[in-house]
Amino acid sequence: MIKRRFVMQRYDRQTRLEGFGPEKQRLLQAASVLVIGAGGLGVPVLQYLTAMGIGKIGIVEHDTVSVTNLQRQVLYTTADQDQPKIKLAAARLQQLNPEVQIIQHDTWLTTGNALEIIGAYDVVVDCSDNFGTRYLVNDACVITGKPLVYGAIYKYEGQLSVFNYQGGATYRCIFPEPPESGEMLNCSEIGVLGVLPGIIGCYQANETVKIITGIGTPLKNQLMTIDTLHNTHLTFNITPVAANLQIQRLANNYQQTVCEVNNLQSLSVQQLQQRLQQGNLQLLDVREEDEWEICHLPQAIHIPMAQVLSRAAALQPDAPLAVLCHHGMRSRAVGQRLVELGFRDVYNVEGGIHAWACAIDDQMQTY
Amino acid sequence: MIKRRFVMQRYDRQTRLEGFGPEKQRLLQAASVLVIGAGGLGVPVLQYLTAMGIGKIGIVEHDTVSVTNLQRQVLYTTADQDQPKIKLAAARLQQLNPEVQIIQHDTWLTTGNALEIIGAYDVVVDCSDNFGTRYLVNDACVITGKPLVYGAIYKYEGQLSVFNYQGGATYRCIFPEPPESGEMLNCSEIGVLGVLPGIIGCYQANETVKIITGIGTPLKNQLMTIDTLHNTHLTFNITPVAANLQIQRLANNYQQTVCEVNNLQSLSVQQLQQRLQQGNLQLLDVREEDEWEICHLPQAIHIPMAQVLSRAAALQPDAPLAVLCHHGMRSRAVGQRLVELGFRDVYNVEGGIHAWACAIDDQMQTY
Amino acid sequence: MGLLFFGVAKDIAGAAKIDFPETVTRVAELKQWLYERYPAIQQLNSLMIAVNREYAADEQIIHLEDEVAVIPPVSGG
Amino acid sequence: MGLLFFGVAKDIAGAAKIDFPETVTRVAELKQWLYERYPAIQQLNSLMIAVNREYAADEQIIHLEDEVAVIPPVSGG
Repeated sequence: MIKRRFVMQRYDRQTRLEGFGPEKQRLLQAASVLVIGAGGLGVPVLQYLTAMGIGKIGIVEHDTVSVTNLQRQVLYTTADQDQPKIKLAAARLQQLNPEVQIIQHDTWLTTGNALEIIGAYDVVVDCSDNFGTRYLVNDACVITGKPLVYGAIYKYEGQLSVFNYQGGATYRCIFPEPPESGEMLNCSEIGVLGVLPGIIGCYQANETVKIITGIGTPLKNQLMTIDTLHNTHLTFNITPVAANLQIQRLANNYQQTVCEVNNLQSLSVQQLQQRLQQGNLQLLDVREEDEWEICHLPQAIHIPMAQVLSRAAALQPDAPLAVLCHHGMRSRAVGQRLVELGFRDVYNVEGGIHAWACAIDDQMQTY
Repeated sequence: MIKRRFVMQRYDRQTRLEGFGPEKQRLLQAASVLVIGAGGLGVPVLQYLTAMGIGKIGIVEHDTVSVTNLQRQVLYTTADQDQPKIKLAAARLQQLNPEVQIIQHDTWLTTGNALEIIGAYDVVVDCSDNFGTRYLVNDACVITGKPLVYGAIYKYEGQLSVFNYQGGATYRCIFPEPPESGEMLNCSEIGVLGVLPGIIGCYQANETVKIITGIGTPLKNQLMTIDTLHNTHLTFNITPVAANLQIQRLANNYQQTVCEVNNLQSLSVQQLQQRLQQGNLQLLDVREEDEWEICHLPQAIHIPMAQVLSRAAALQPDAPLAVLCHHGMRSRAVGQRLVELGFRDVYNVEGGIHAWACAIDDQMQTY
Repeated sequence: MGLLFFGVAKDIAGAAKIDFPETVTRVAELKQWLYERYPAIQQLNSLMIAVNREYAADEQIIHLEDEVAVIPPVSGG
Repeated sequence: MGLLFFGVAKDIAGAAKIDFPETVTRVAELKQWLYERYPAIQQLNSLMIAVNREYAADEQIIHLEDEVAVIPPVSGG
């Protein structure tokens, strides 16, 4: 009884709202929502859906926090770097509202798990950042019969819609196929203004609440574009295409990509020593054979600069990797190239092995 | 040098944005912004401006966290109840971005401090929740020559504008005078959907960035209305009225109100004992004279139920107040009435003095 | 094109949109008409009227085909 | 009313709005015209064309006074 009173007090500002009331609050509390991605769009979606009291919220996320996330992913802190987003997000959302059940799906969405994960929720919110995942989410929502709240951003613009809702249009009804070449469009090397995903994510949370409670007019059969530079909001009517509503199975491959572009980071030789002691670091020495003979670190993998790209398969692209040379110049070039190749956590050892010899190991031979 | 590189890495996703770049980032870092209110609108404004790297952010806030804030004020947690918002907000924003200087103005904005506080910043963002403060902010911005980013919400609707910017219109150019009677309109007894201030606050942060960096078209001489139920966005052109741009001094009184409507809260007799030991609680016993004679708590102020309203001046409306009767029924009615009168932190002692006698003090006489 | 209500004016009128009153030809008359039909609107003190998305002063003439918006101040935060 | 570009199409065209090409009368022709003038747009594979705020299929006829929007998919999150 006391619990009940407390519940209603938390949501008092909604339940006293004309047209909302305790009966709509109960619909929120009975609903389950899956949020795919806890990044720029996912953070505001998760914050507001949690605050408003959705019964169960699932999060699909497998990334760690990078410093470049922090200009827009306001749920994380500077101290969170390299920590898994999903654990951080779940813990903070529970602090905001312990009444919400938070489910952690600590994985990327794949053709192998999409139907099972999505099938367990009432509404899906797509906060992913690449075309592969977006088409996978769309198809899985069609197959499992789930409404899909779509939001996507580019530079200063956003797109919003509600797909596959009560027989309405799907993502493929406006964009039948993904771009062939991801080079130009996929991911977000282009950059994004920090507050843009805040705006679009809040609209996604709002559409989600509208679907669950039946208030207002969700963006069914509509695509809304928002230009935040000029505050231009246009709504386009779209039409369901029957074939797109009848997808029976997933495609074999959605060409998913991992999208946050991590810049090359730096390690001092002191930091390198510490990380090597902790043991969670690949160390790549890119000097020539004769330099390696003079001196090297025992933990290092040795691949001379000219051979790195052809032998990159020897390295793990998802684990931290430090690149070392004589003074830190060649290793910078190699590190940059590995980042571009998709290595996710790459460090240049500043000052190279010469700095190591001077500052860490005075027994090491210099040259 | 390393610090510099780090700085640019954090904002990499903005600085690689065409039309933004490092030079706009430097403008953000050189700017100071005052955010008035750290509530529904203030929270997203503060989160995103901090994340994006404004140089100095001032916060004006004097309220504490209430459980009814948590359906929309996503910076706070359930454990934060009764703590001052400004300290919590400042600490969390610093964790998000330690490079931003956060200034705490732990006060309400008044005619006595408005000009001094507002005068120290480049841009002002009005996230207040009552007409008195909104007119005070407007007039102080006109007098000190500061652009004002305006956002306000009602039920499912929001209003946005940029006032007093480069000779543009002010708040008084569209709404010359505040409503005479605050009863109908002031504050937010009507309620608000949790995500609405998220949407409007993000737009306010976006307009702030546009003003500071000169990108895009700020809402100068425009009022934008947003209806989140139907995704209707209308932009109205407004015209500066010369007299409103020439205000020289503040009015004597802005009829400011403290707006969050606090519901009646509950205390068990165990919690009452603890709070009385801490000493920061007024205890009001509303039983009749003959009941008081049988037993009472030494700390209690005794005002029989029928006389409470006429003698309410004996109580402090801003300090915590617990109401006690025999079994907790009369005290509930009185507590409810005191909340409606504007008492800000009122508790009903559940079970009354009878529960106290049973659970805490078995020497106390029961009846 | 009709009369659009915003904020609390929508609640007072009980509708988001109504037909434009045919007898009204100027903004001042419209306000008078609103005050008589919906007395609670007088409490607003300030009330913005926009004609075809432009702020309209009391003396402005309104045509039947105009889109007229009734926008009260709102204070929530 | 002109041709409005969104997302990466705006970058490829180098403008948010241009005059509508007078020789074009159907959506399919417009796409062909865009691909020739801005070859990079072909990489988009899917491209939504909207005429007067309505999704327009290839066979739809476009008039000179229509507002035509060119909307590519965007993937950022």
